[in-house]
This record gives sequence, C-alpha cells and structure tokens, in this order.
Amino acid sequence: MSHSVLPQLKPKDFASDQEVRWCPGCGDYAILKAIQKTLSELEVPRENSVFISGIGCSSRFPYYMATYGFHTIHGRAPAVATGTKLANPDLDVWVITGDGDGLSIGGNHLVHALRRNIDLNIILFNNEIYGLTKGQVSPTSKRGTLSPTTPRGSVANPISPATMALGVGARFVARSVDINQAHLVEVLKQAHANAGTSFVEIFQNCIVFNDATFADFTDKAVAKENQLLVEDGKPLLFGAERDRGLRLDPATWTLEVVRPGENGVRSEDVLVHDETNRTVATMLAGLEPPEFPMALGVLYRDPAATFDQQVLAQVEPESEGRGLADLLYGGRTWKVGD
Amino acid sequence: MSHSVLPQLKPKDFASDQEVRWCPGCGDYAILKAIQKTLSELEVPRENSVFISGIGCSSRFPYYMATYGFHTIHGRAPAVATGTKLANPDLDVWVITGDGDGLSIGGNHLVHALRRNIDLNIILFNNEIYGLTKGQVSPTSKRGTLSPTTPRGSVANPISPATMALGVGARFVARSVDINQAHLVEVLKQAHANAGTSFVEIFQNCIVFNDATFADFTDKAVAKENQLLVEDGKPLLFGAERDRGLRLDPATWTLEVVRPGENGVRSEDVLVHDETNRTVATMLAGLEPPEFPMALGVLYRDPAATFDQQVLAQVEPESEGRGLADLLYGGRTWKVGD
Amino acid sequence: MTDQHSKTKTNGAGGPAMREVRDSVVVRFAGDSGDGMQLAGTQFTMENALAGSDLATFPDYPAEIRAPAGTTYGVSSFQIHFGAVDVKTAGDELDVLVALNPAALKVNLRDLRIGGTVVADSGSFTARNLAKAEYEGSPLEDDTLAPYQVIQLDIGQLTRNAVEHLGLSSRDALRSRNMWALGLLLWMFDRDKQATVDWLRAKFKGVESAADAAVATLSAGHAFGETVEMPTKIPGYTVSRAELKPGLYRTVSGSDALAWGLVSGLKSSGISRMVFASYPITPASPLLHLLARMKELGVVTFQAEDEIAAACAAIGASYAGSLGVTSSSGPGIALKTEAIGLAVATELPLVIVNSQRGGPSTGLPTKTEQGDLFQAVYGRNSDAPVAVIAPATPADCFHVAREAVRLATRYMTPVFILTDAYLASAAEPWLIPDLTTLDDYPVEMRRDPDGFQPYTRDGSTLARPWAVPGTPGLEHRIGGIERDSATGNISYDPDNHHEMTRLRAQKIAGIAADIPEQSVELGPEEGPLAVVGWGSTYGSLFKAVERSRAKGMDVSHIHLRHLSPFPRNLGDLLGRFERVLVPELNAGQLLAMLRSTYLIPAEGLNRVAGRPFRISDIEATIVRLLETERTA
Amino acid sequence: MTDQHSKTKTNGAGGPAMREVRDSVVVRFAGDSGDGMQLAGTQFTMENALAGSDLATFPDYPAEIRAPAGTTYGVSSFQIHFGAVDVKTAGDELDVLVALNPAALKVNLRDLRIGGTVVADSGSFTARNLAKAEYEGSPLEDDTLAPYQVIQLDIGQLTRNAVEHLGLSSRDALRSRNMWALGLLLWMFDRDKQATVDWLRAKFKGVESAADAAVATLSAGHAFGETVEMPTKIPGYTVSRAELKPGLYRTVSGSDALAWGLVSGLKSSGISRMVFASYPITPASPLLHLLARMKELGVVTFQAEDEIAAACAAIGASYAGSLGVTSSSGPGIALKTEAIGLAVATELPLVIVNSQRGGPSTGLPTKTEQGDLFQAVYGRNSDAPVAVIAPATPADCFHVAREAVRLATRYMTPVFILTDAYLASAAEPWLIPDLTTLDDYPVEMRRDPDGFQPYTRDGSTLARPWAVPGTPGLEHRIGGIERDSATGNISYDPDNHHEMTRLRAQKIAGIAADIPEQSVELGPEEGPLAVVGWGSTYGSLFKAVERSRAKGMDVSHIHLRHLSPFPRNLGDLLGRFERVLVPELNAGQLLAMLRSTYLIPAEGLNRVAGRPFRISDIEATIVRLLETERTA
Ligand SMILES: Cc1ncc(C[n+]2csc(CCOP(=O)(O)OP(=O)(O)O)c2C)c(N)n1
Ligand SMILES: Cc1ncc(C[n+]2csc(CCOP(=O)(O)OP(=O)(O)O)c2C)c(N)n1
Ligand code: SF4
Ligand code: SF4
Ligand SMILES: [Mg+2]
Ligand SMILES: [Mg+2]
Repeated sequence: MSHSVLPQLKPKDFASDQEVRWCPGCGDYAILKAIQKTLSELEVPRENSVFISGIGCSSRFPYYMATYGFHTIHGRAPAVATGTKLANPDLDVWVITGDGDGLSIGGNHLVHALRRNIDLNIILFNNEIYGLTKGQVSPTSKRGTLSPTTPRGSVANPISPATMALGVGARFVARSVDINQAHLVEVLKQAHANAGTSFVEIFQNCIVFNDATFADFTDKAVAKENQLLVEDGKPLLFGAERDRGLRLDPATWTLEVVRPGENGVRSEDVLVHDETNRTVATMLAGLEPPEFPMALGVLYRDPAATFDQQVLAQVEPESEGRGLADLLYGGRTWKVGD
Repeated sequence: MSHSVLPQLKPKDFASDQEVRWCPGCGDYAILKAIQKTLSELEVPRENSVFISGIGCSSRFPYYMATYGFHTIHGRAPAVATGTKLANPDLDVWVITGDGDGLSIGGNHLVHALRRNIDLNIILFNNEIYGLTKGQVSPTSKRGTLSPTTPRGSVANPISPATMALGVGARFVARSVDINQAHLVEVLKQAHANAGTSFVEIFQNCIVFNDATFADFTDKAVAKENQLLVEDGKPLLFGAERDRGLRLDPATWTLEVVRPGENGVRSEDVLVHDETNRTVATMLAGLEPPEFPMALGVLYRDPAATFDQQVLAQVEPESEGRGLADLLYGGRTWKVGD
Repeated sequence: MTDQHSKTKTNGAGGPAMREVRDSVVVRFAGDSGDGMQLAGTQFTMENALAGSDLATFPDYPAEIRAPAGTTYGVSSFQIHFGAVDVKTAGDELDVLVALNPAALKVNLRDLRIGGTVVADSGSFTARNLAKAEYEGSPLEDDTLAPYQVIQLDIGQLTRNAVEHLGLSSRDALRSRNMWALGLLLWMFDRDKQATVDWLRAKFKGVESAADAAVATLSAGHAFGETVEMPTKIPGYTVSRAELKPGLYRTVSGSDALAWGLVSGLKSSGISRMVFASYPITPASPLLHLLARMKELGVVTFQAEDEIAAACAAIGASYAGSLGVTSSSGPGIALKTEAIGLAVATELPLVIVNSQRGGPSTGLPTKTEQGDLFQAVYGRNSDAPVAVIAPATPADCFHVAREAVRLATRYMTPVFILTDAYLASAAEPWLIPDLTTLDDYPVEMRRDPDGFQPYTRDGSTLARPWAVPGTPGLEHRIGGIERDSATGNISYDPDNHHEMTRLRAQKIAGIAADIPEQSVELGPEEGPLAVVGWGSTYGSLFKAVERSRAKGMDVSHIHLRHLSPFPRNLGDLLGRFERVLVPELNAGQLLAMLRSTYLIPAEGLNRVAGRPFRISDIEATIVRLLETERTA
Repeated sequence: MTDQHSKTKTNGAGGPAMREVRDSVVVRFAGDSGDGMQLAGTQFTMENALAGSDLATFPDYPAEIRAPAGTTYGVSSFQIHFGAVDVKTAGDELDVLVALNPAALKVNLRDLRIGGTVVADSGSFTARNLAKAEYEGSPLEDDTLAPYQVIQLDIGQLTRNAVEHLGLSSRDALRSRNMWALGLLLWMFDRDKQATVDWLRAKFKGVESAADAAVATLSAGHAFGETVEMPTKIPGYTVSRAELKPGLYRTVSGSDALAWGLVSGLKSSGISRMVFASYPITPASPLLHLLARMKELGVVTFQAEDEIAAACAAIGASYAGSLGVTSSSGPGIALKTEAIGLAVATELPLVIVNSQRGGPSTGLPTKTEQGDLFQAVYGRNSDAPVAVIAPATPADCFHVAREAVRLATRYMTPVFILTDAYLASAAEPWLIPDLTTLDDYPVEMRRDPDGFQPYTRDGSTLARPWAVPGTPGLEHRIGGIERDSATGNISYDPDNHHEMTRLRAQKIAGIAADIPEQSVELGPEEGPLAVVGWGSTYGSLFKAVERSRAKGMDVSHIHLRHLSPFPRNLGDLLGRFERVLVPELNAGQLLAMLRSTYLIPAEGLNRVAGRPFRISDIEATIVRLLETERTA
C-alpha cells in the first residue's frame, strides 16, 4: 500500500468539511477533538484510517473526520469493520459506537469481535441513554431512570460495558472521560498501539437527555477524589493527595478503600495494578462512586494473536499453490469424443 | 389460573407421544430423562410448564415433552420467552438452547435476559459444536477445532458461557453434565427454585460431530478426579478422596490446587464456597482441566427482584384507575353544534 | 386563499373594521428548534378548533436533536391548515409564513404562495444569523421578498418590551417570542386567546412569574395587531366556521389515535392484556411512549434489546394468550422479517405497526414515505401471506388499529398496519367516538380438551384454535418446522406441505369476505378515470379529485384501507373505469399489485421526496390524463 | 423406460446375451442413513458418466443428523437418471428402486413406475425393521409389490459370503452391502466397475483389508448378475451413449459450480480477494464448506456469529475493496434484509447467494422450493432495487455466479443469486470450460483524486466510483442516510431524495441493456402457448415441452436467468404467445411479476411440496391449456 508522504498533520487536518451537528454542549465534541489530536500525534496517514460506526448521535462521528468513514446501520459496526479488516488488515480501523448501538441491538457483534480479538479499536461512547431517538433508557441506564419508555422508572439492571468485555475474553479494556482530554488521548494511543480488539469505554455527557449522570466522578469538584487513574505496575492510589488506595480483603475476596498510614495500613498493602490480571481488572471495572472511585485508564491488557492475522496466515502459505484450473481438472474427469 | 388436580406424575408422564429423533448415543437423551425426572419430582402440573427453544438438535427438545412447547427460531428463544412471561408470569418457563443458538446468533438475547433477571430457567446444552447443521464450530469450540468451516483449525477463542453470564450480571449460574443424572436433577431443581433468570450450562456430548470433547472430566476414569462439585458453605475440595482443594494465592489473585496436609497446607486454607461471591464464581467458571478441575454445581446465586415482577408491579397499582374514555375525554375538548 | 374565493368585506362586531373573508388558510410557524414553534402551533390549532374550524396540522422537526442554533437544518416548523371547508390536508402552499430567524425564512420560503404573507422577526436578521443561513445579504433588504407581503417586526424587542415590567432577563424574555407571534396571529385570524391563557396558567402553575411573562407576551402580540401604526398594514382575516358534525371534539394525532385504537381493540376482544414490545426508532417511538403511559389500561410495554427481540416477545405474548403487538419503522421492520414468518407458520395473532419513513436503509428518518408496502405484503422468505391495512388520516388510525386487532385475533394471523411519519405527527379534529357503541369482537380461547388438535381449523375463518399455556389438557407443541395440518406435529410430508401452503393463503384470502366492499370516496362508480390511493395520501387525493370535479372533470377517488387481501369487489370496481391513476409516495408498489391482480393498465404518479403530495400535482395529472383520454 | 421406445434386442459383444435397450433409465438407491447410499449413488453416477451417458442426479437426505436406524424418516436416497438422450432432470418415475430395508421401500415405492423393478434386501425385512417402517406384514410376502418386478435377495448374506475369506466381523461385512448392490446394478446396466475399484483402492490406501473387502463385495454383486440361477431372472439393459459435445467432462453439483463460478468471477474481475461471510444453514452450508477449502484461490471465508454479521462483514469487505459475498437460505436471508438495504444505499458490490428451501419460517429445511423470489426483488423497506439472477441447472451455477460478480462490481450493487436445495446437491456431467477463454471484466477502482466525488456516476452504467480506504486523496464518508447525489454528504433535500430514488431504480433497470435478450429454449418464438420458468425447474419444463412437441403440440419453453431486471425484449416475446404458463415451486411469484410488468394474463402452475416438478404434471397442464385453447 502506498501512502502519500505528508507533512505532519495537525488535529484540524483530521476534521472534515462537514458541519458538526451535535447539540451545543454535548460531550461528543470533546471526544471528537481528542481523537483528532490522537491521530495527529500518532502521525498516521489520513487515508489509512477508517472510522466505522452504527447509528446514534455518537455514530455520526465518522462524518466529521477527514479520513475514510462509514456510517452503517444500528449495532452492526463491529461486523462491518470485521469484513473491512479481513479485506485489508493494513488499515487502521476504528469502530465508533454508543451504549445503545453497541450494547443493546449490537451487543452480540461486540461480544464476538472481542472474543475473536480482531484488530479493531472499538470506542464506545457511553452516555447511559439513547440520545438520537430522544432519551429512552439504554442498557447502561441506572435503575430507576425516568424516560419516555420508563415513565415510572426503569427496572432493569444496567450492564457494565467493561465488565462484560472482560467476561467474554477481551484482551484490552480501558476507560476514560470525554472532558479529560489528556487522559483520553493517552488511552486512545494505548488502544491504537494494541494489536487485537482494543475496547475503550468513554463516559460521555448527554447534556440534553441525561445531563450530569456521571457528575459524581466527573464534576471538577470531585473528579480528583473520585477517579482512580490506573497505571500498570503502579499502586492503586487515588485522591487529590493520592492518599487513598485499594486493598484486597482476602477473607471476602473484595476490594476495600484504605488510607495508607492510617489504622495500620502500610503502603505495601495497596494493590499494585497488574494489567494482565483479569480478576482484578473485573473487580476494578465493577467499582462505583460513592463507595469507591471510578477506575479509569487501561484496566486490562494481555495481547494475543489477532483474528485477522491468524485467518490470513491460513491463506497465505499456499497462495502460490493450486489454481482454479487444478480444482476443475483435478477431480474425476472423463473424455467424450475427440 | 386453575390447575387440574393430578395424581403425582411420573417422569414418563412428561414424555410426549413424539418419537425422539436424536442420533443414537446423543447426550440429549440423558438430559431429556433428567428434565422429565426433575418435573415429576417438582410435582408441577403439566399445563403450567412451557418449554421454549430456538433451533438446533438441542432445540428439538420441546417436542418430546408432554407440556406446552414452542420450537421458535434460531437464537430467539429468550426473547419469545420474555414475552410469554410478561403475558403470564404464573407460567413456569424453561428456555432450551444450544451453544450455537444461545451464544452465537442468540447471544444478545441471552445477555439481556440475564441482565434483566426475568424469571426464566435457561438451559444451555453445550456440545461445543453445531450439531444440527453438521458439525461447524460454535462459539464454545476449542481453538484448533477442525470442522467443515475451519478445515485448518479454528482460530477464535472460545467463550465460557458461565463466565459470560457472570460478566453481564446473571444472578444464578450453574453447571452440570448430561450423564450425571443425580447432579443434573439437583441443579435443575435449584434453578427452578430460583426466582429470576437461572442459567444452567450442561456439558452435552455430541457423539457424531464432537465426540468426547469433555472426556477429560466426564470419562468415568477421570470424572471423580477432575470434577469439583461446589456446594455453598462447603470447602472447595475434589478428587475421589476429596484430598485436593482450591486455595487463593493473594499475591497473584489466582486460584491454585493444593493438598491439605501436604507442604504445610491446612484444611482451613481451602476456600469455602460462597455462592454470593461473584469474583470467586468467575474464577471457578474459568478453571479447566488438566491444570484444574471443572467446577460444577451452583457457582453463583444471589437472587434479586425479577423483571417480570417489577414490570407488572408498575401496572397493577392503578389498574382500577382511568379507563380509555377518561383518556379520550380527558384532554382538551370542544363541542360543536348541539 | 388555498381556494380562489377570497374577497374583502366589512365585518360587524368583534374584530377590526376590515377583514378579508377566506374559506381556509394555511399558516406555518417556523423558527429554530429552540424557539418553541411546536408549542405555538399547537396552541394556534386549539384556538382554531375552538372557533369551529376544521383543520389539519403537520409538524416538521429536524433530524438532529438540537442542531446548532440558527442553522438551516436546525429549523423546526408547524403547519396548520384551517377553515370553513372540509380540510383534508395540511395544505400545498402557505398563505402566511412566520419566520423567527433567517434560516427559517430560507428553508420555508419556497412553500409560500406568491402574494402570501411573511411575518419576519427582523431583530433576528443579524449578520451572524444571516451567515448561518447562508444568505449573502439580508433578504429583508434585497428583493428576495418582492413577490410577497412582508411584515417585519423586531419581535424580540417587542417581547422584551412586553415583559419589561416583570424584570426578566433579556434571555428569559426572548424565550417568549413564540407567544408574541402567536398573539399576533390570533389577532390576524380573529381568534380568541383565552384557552391559551388558561393553558399557560395551568402549565406554569406554581411559577407565576413565568406564567405572567408568557401571558403578557401573548397579549402584547394580540394587542399589537389591534393598535399598531406601522409602515406595513397588518391584514386581518375572517375564516368562518366549518360545518362539522355536532358532538364533542378533540384534536388527535395519528400516534394518539393508534394507541387508543389498540387499547379499544383490546377491550373489544375481551383479552385482558396487551404486550406491546418495541425498540425505539423514528418515527415509531411516540406510539411506544404513549402506550408506556397506559399501563392501567392493560398495556405492558417492553423496550426490547432490538427489533427482533421485540417481535419475538410479542409473539411469545400472543402464544401465552395476550395480544402481542410490535412496532417499528422500515429498517426495524426489516429485522423482524424472520420472526413474522414464525408467526405466520405458528398462526398466532400479531399486530405489527410500521410507521414508514424515507428509505432505503437509514434514509430520511424523520420524513414520510409509503415505501414499505412491498415489504409488508411480499417481504418474507417463502409464501407467507399476512393481512395488511393502512389508515388514511390521523383519526382513521383509531379504527384501523381496532380492525387490526379484530383480524389478528379472529384469523390467528399477523396483521400489518402501515402508517407513516406524516400520519404519526399530523393532527386533525376528531369527533370522539362513543366507546359503548363500538362493535365488540370477543375472542374465544380454546378451553375444551375434547377432540382438541392445535391445527384443526374453524370452518369459516380457517383459523386454528388459540390454546394457551396454563390450560389443562391442551398441552401441545408448535414450531416453525412445517406442521401436520391437524396435529401440528412436525411433518415433512410433501402433500401436507402443499396443503398447508394453500390453507395459509386461503385463510388470508378469505378475509375478503369479512371486510366491507370497496366504496368510492368521491365521484361516480364508473367513468373515465379513478384515482386510487392508500394510506396518508388520502387528503391530497380527495382534495385533488374534489377540485377537479368542481371544475367539471369526471374523476373518482377510491382509497384502499385493505391492501391484503383486497376488498372482494375491487377488481370489478376498477374495471368500470377507463383509466386508473395510482399516486403513491413510492416508486409504484400498490400500482404493481393492482396490475398483477387485476391486469388493468393502471398508471402511477410517484413522488419520493419525503413529503406528502401537493394537491396541485395530482390535479395536474388528472387533467393530463383526462385530456390525453379526450385526444386519444 | 422414461420414454416409450423400449424394446428388446440381441446384444453383441460384452454383456449377457439378451439386454433390453433403453434410451434412459431412472435408478434410485435407498436405504438407511448409515447404509452408504450416497456413496453407491455417486459411484454409479461416475461409471455411467464414463460410459458416455448423459445424466442427472438427486440426493435426498433426512433432516435429522442420524435418525434411529430403520425408521422411515431416517431413509437416505440417491437418484440417478442416465441415458443416451439429453437428460435434463433426475426423472419423474423410477425404473429401478434398490431398497436396502423396509423403511426405504415404504418411503420410495410410490415413485416407482408400474412395472418397474424393485431390488430388495430380503435379509433386512425382519419383524423389527418391518415394525419400524410401520408395515403390518412383510410387503415381500403380500401383494404390495404385485404391480412391480421384484428381485429379492438376501444381500446381507451375499455380502457376508463375499468377504468370508477375509475374516471380517459380520458387522463390518454388512457395511459393504451398498457395494454389493452397486456391483449388481453395474452389471444390470452393463457398466464397467474399474473406476470404482480404483477409487476404493485410493480411498482405503493404507487399510488394504478394507479396500479388499469393498472390492470383493462389489465384484460379488457384479458376478451375481452374470451367473445367478434364481427364481427371478435378473434383467439386463443396454443404455447407449449420449451424444455429448466432445471434451473433458466431470460431474458437478450446483454447490461445486457456484463455488468455482465465484472464484472464476473473482479472477475475471481482477480483484485479489473474496471475503465470503456466512453462517451455517441448510442447504446453504455446503457452499461455505467448499469455499473454506479454497483459501489459496484468494478466498477468505468467515463464519460469522449470525447472518446479519455475515452480510455486514461482506459489505465491510466490499467497502475495503474485496469482493464481498454472503450466503444463506430463506430465514437467514430474511435477517440480512436491513443490511442489504445499506448496500443498496451505499452502492457497494455484494453478491448474495440464497439457497432456497421450503418455508415459511423454518419450514422444510432440506427440501427444495422457489419461494424467495418476492423476498429478493421486493423484500426490503422502501424502494431498494437490486439485481436478481437464477441458475437453471447445476452446471449453470458456474456461469450465473460469474454473472453475479460481473454485475455487482460493474454496477456497484447487491446481486441476488437464487439457487435452491435441489440445485445445491443435484449433479450433472459438465464439459469443463476452458478458463482461458472466459470473458474477463476487470474492475477499475478509483485512484485519481482529481475531481473525485463519491456519488458522481459513470455515464453509461450509472455506477458510482469504487474508492477504497487506503487510497490517498480519496478520503470520504458514506452511510445509510440519504446522500447528496454528487458529494455523498448527508442530504435531507426532498428533490435530491426523489432524484436518488430514481437513479437507484434506473441503474438497476439499465442492466437490461447489458444482458442478452431473452431467447427461447425450445419451440418457436410465437404461438399458442409459452411455458415460462426460472431456476431449477429448467429440466422438468424443458422435458415437458420437448415431449409435448414430440406429440405434435405447439408449445415453447422460455427460461429466465435474469429476474431483475427482466431482459429488454421479454415483454415483446411473451406478447407473441396467446397463453403463458408459469410453473413455479411457489404460490405464483414470477407469475405476479410478469403480470404486473407486462399486463399479460399469464397463468400459474404451482406446486409447493418440497420437490421438483414432475414432467408429467407439466405435460398434463400443457395439454389442458392447448385443449381449452382449441375449444374456447
Ligand atoms: C434498526 C434500527 N433500529 C432502531 C434505530 C433507531 N435508533 C437510532 S440511534 C438509536 C439509539 C442510539 O443510542 P446510542 O447508541 O446510545 O447513541 P447516542 O445517540 O446515545 O450517542 C436508536 C434506537 C435505527 N436507526 N435502526
Ligand atoms: C436464522 C437461522 N440461521 C441458521 C440456521 C441453521 N441452524 C440451525 S441449528 C444451528 C446451530 C445449532 O447449534 P447449537 O445451538 O449448538 O445446537 P446443537 O445442534 O449443537 O444442539 C444453525 C446454524 C437456522 N435454522 N436459522
Ligand atoms: S442528544 Fe445528547 S448525545 Fe445526542 S447530540 Fe445531543 S447532547 Fe449529544
Ligand atoms: S448431531 Fe450431535 S447433538 Fe445432534 S443429535 Fe446427533 S449426537 Fe446429538
Ligand atoms: Mg447513548
Ligand atoms: Mg451445539
């Protein structure tokens, strides 16, 4: 594949000429900026990036990128992207989806992309609501959510996207927040660097239908206190002063919040983040304010061979072998006449 | 609902008049017998039990039961059953599905039934293959499986049904084996007793397309050694002599096999099964021979309000309230003429 | 104004001295999504209804939730056609356009008739807003509006003035611009404002300051018309009362009427519960939202994980003896295809509501179209006949929904209701039916085990018995594999399959004996030309035929409610016309069905632009056909 | 035997003294699923092919994987029709039925012609097996078989005898009963057995004892015919060589031919990779299985999680510049509906193979039907035209697959191939095409950024450019929302939507100019009656017309490959016939399309029994129509 040799592109070089049509104040704007910044910093050629989305406010994303883009149908972006990747594994394929698109109608495609570990970056904009269709509950909506379809409050338990991803064998699971650009860009870079399915959940504010649903850990006032920014090999400390941490209670197999230096808790008692431990990652994914901080960053990473590599490896070795004629003439044939 | 008063029914009273059409030697026969036995022991009236299935060898199941039965379409049984339950929550609804039906095409419906916790007993016959369509790989097939669609071996990672169920918030997860009738009947009774979605995975041998895929823990010779029959409140011991057990390694957050009495391991070191601990249940679900035993029984149980109860509770309170006329005349109206 | 009979006359008591008298008028309120145009339109509608006008409305929203302010794609509008005559459509052309910003003017001006009136909020024609609307210069200053009567007012400033004494912030004050415009329009058409005042007071109960502001603004707009001294004189009109049947009325949208019709059908069937399983999608969601608030009427709504699950849950509910209903629009209906086949095979009642929208694929989600007739009638694997019916007007949705429930339960079959984006949100006055006089059609579930076989059919309907889990002695198994024509057990027998295929077809065909013969809406039952339509094009077709007939043309209007099966006399009826014109908002779907069924050389008039027909386009075609007829 | 010209004559060299001479013969091997009937049939086919017969075969399996031995629903059979004449179908009636157990006799006897021959393994007619087959007494002992010639042999015992010297267990020996029966049949029809011997030796390479046993049994059956002294004389037949075009032949099933045709199409297009995404389903799976073994030919197969994902993956692959192909049967195709709409909207190439089976819903999964034509042509939301083509015979699948690839890539459109359960497994001899002489149709991807717009169309095909991710300078966005007719950007403009709807339709309609005119298979190009068909009914229709013509009837056979769009001369052609009969294995789908398109009073002959037509049924209808014609 020949790439055009371009001077280093700026974030705005990744913006298409289409007017952005989200509601003023929507968290999607910040994510758009972060992704444009990420691509420019990764120095990837525009023509090699493909954004494939389903349907939803979030899924309008590809129209705003000056790369290749495909706004497909509701829930099916991972399936379309799988075909794209099998056709051309050299492309950088990003899947953009929402909590409704990716977890309701499209849940199964997400699950199977993850278990196959095909080399996609799947970015799920989780606003815990259906934005585009005007505010119905989604699979991540909190119990009791009032919405046009649940006028007396929703009664279904929400799904945790990251926990689900871990449960079906995902090999890269990360989380970030729309408005935390620095963190988000870093997480996206990690996702891009990972070969295989990289799953990134972004908490995104829908200002119109579900405003402030993440306020308990994204509001400026509490963000520092209630966000646990995990880093491989580093102790799981959080708080503005990094004065609190997570410890394992081996009796109950649960995590607890401790303050090193108080009540006999030592710094060594604080768990050190090990990206390859699926059990801990699953527990981290399940923590929620107010009892716990919200864990952000790369919760789990343990790369393995990708589906596309393996599938295509089965093709390549004999490529120089039989032709179609060999097949046709190779069976049991007979001659008639002369 | 009026139930016929019947003398206690025998297992064979739950058999329909239809000839059973599975391959001779198929594990499905044993499961059929076990379910018929379960129903007779539960003393449920025939007319109150409904078996709803998708498509697959396993999904032919309802035809062989003298209860109500609905052989629906591929993968959709949980969705059909959800409607049935919303229409009539008094029915005992059993969903019969396979690893293809329930985890491939129907994965999403399974996920959402589980997260909603609707009161169904979902029984997944896992034979790690597509039986009915003649032997293609399924989402549970082991890596490297040779099949008509993977002539050079499958390259996708299998899904663990129990792990996935736990990852999406299931509140009852159990496992058993086709040929272990006593265990299977007991597990099915527990599932039936649980209000909410009870998920039971049954390891089922497909003698034609995937014979002996579970032999490493179902073969008579090794069954005792390689099956860990979990029981709430009991230590996680296994082996013919119950001489081995599972211990938590707090350093690595993993489980390890130990022999109490050897190398300084004490009986108290062996983990005691706590059905309500999702983290441990998830780890148990992930164990596999030969390193580990296969964990069978009720891995996780932590009941909560069911979806059907909660939905219908929102209906009932005001049932005596407004009529349609109130709605029609209740808005802004005006009179014309007189 | 939409008709030619406008004249000026002196009006007696009440209004200003000189008001033009009109038979009917078309007004559109247009502004930014945040400008409250839907609200102003709804209130204007109510005051007209109370004043005795017949009317039809058509709201139009942008596809975006909240497009950036001032953009052309962020424009929201509400159109109302009201008058003394029988009003059947929201109107082809506007008589009055209210434009609260440049973008609203830009997008809507093309629909204003030459000589029509623009009411423009000149205060909003700032450089910034003009740029957003992609105007080079201000249309208020160049000759863009030359063909129209223009009333430029700084409505923003006038609104601020009106609430000055209440001490509101400028921002809050500006929110009431819609009320000011509404007040002015009410004055223009000599309408009362009391119902609106009452409604505002009720709405803002507890927030008196807000209520005061809104009422003050409304009154200011109204007073302005009365008292103003302006370069542009503000015209006043008199639109007299329509001759509506006496009784109690309300306005009703297609979504309302469908919801109520389904509930009414449920009651008539005697079934205790409806399970309405759906998945949100534009423009079908409102029906789900409405029914979600009718739990006390026996309705359980279920927002499923996708459309397939929704269809399956509805089937599972019908299986268990509830009325299973599912609803979506084109792309979602496509997903339900396989499940509908299961309902056909297992012969269970199922009502499927399709709120059609522009396609293919995601298409134009908020725009109307009639593109899914083929999908409903033909769009399944194998021969899988179902019943298909379509409402003609918002109010008709009520009766069509009832009919769907009747057919589904009586014939144990899926029934499609083909409504569309237009009907879903359009509204009209509705003579509220007396529920006690509606025909019941009680359903009999099978209870008796004696001689029970799940596929033994009723002699007259060919329906199989509805035998519900929980009933002792009726335990049986059904499924999608072909079933023995009596026992329902799996059968691979070739002749049984042939027979079952025939029975499925005959059962649906037999419905023709149980529905009314096709009548002619307007015009004689034979002649040179019939205009044949279905669904939401009713009003345009009717009006076009009415006007053509008024001009002396011999043309009739026939409108189909039943699309599968067709009414039993339809072939005969159509055969009595020399030409048959089939206008559709698709590429010719009913057309193909009529041609193949009756072998008549019907011709299509097809417009696929996401909007209702213009009456005038149909009129023109009628003229063309009748003229070619003459010259041929 | 299938024709009337059988006579007895003395045969010279080679065979036994007296052999009846026949033009063609229909033989069916039937036994339990485990009895190896498919294998015996395949070998018998091969020997007949090598002997120069034309032939057609039809395997029939039970729906169950391995039904309990001896049951009627566990019967497996293989039918072959071979002869000197042009053999087009597997035959209406059997001349010889080989029945290896009572169930096989029970299920198949109804297809044996009166006077035909039954070869029954009497050793298998035990009380137990008779009971399983639901026989009251043994049909070998009552008058059940009176109308037939019966050859009862204890084939089990004869097989055991044949391998006695090899020391096999009785169980192992019995496995070779099929070979014994094959040997006998080869003798009966004077066929060589060398190819089978060679094949057995190759198959059992390394397990010489197994090979020895099979060969010994085969030879024993063959020798038995030659030498036997029996109460029943075993008849011998001579079936002479067909006049096949000279060249190298092989047998080919529809599935084989489709797989090869797709690969050949791929080569002709110059595209380097095909992504074949599918989900297993009967009877479509064999195509997936075959292509899964063709990785070195540029084929990547993908077993997706469901049919929706399969369709979407194929679309994603085409988007990225591969040839996306997806395949299923009715219920699975139904699920792909929404995704196909996306391919229509985004105008991407997509080949969709539908192996039709009995329906609706799960229906009759292993049986054939032509029920999905409506679904292919009409079965989507909104107006979403695609191309639809259908193969007529197993070998024709090759060319139809190539044509599908050509149309999909040239017109940037989904193309349906409608094959069916019959074609998928039926086989016929095939003159292997010289691949070097096939027409290439190289695809040009867009590379030049200059003036590039994703929806600017080619003037002649109306196709948009195929601009593939990875190409510098062509970055663009596409999607399912309506697109501007040039830039491809989202457009809600009404006129643009109308125009795009028109363009999509016109693009597909324009294909008519790029496909051959419709020809007449047999008979004149005008007359009192045309029999018009499509798909796998080809052989039956052709033969019925051929026989009718031989009897002096004036009737023609027209067979459509292109169903959307129709060939451009089709209307004219059909208009030249007084009557048009459209036999279909559905309730009348092509019939409806022809009637609506051309307004001709075509009539249907519809049989929906999961099986091919009988030639005689069609003949009878031809006679009836021509007679009513005469008397009318
Ligand atoms: C098949 C189909 N079903 C339903 C819809 C309607 N629909 C569009 S977006 C959406 C939900 C979007 O929610 P989410 O993915 O959370 O995106 P958000 O708008 O919140 O970003 C739905 C139900 C559709 N377009 N297609
Ligand atoms: C929509 C649809 N797709 C595909 C099929 C074909 N099909 C039937 S069963 C099956 C897989 C069954 O596998 P599993 O659920 O594991 O059941 P098993 O036969 O192994 O018991 C498939 C692919 C179908 N019937 N319908
Ligand atoms: S509705 Fe919510 S998610 Fe959608 S654009 Fe508006 S703020 Fe964003
Ligand atoms: S194919 Fe396998 S799963 Fe199916 S009936 Fe046979 S043995 Fe059982
Ligand atoms: Mg969302
Ligand atoms: Mg299976």
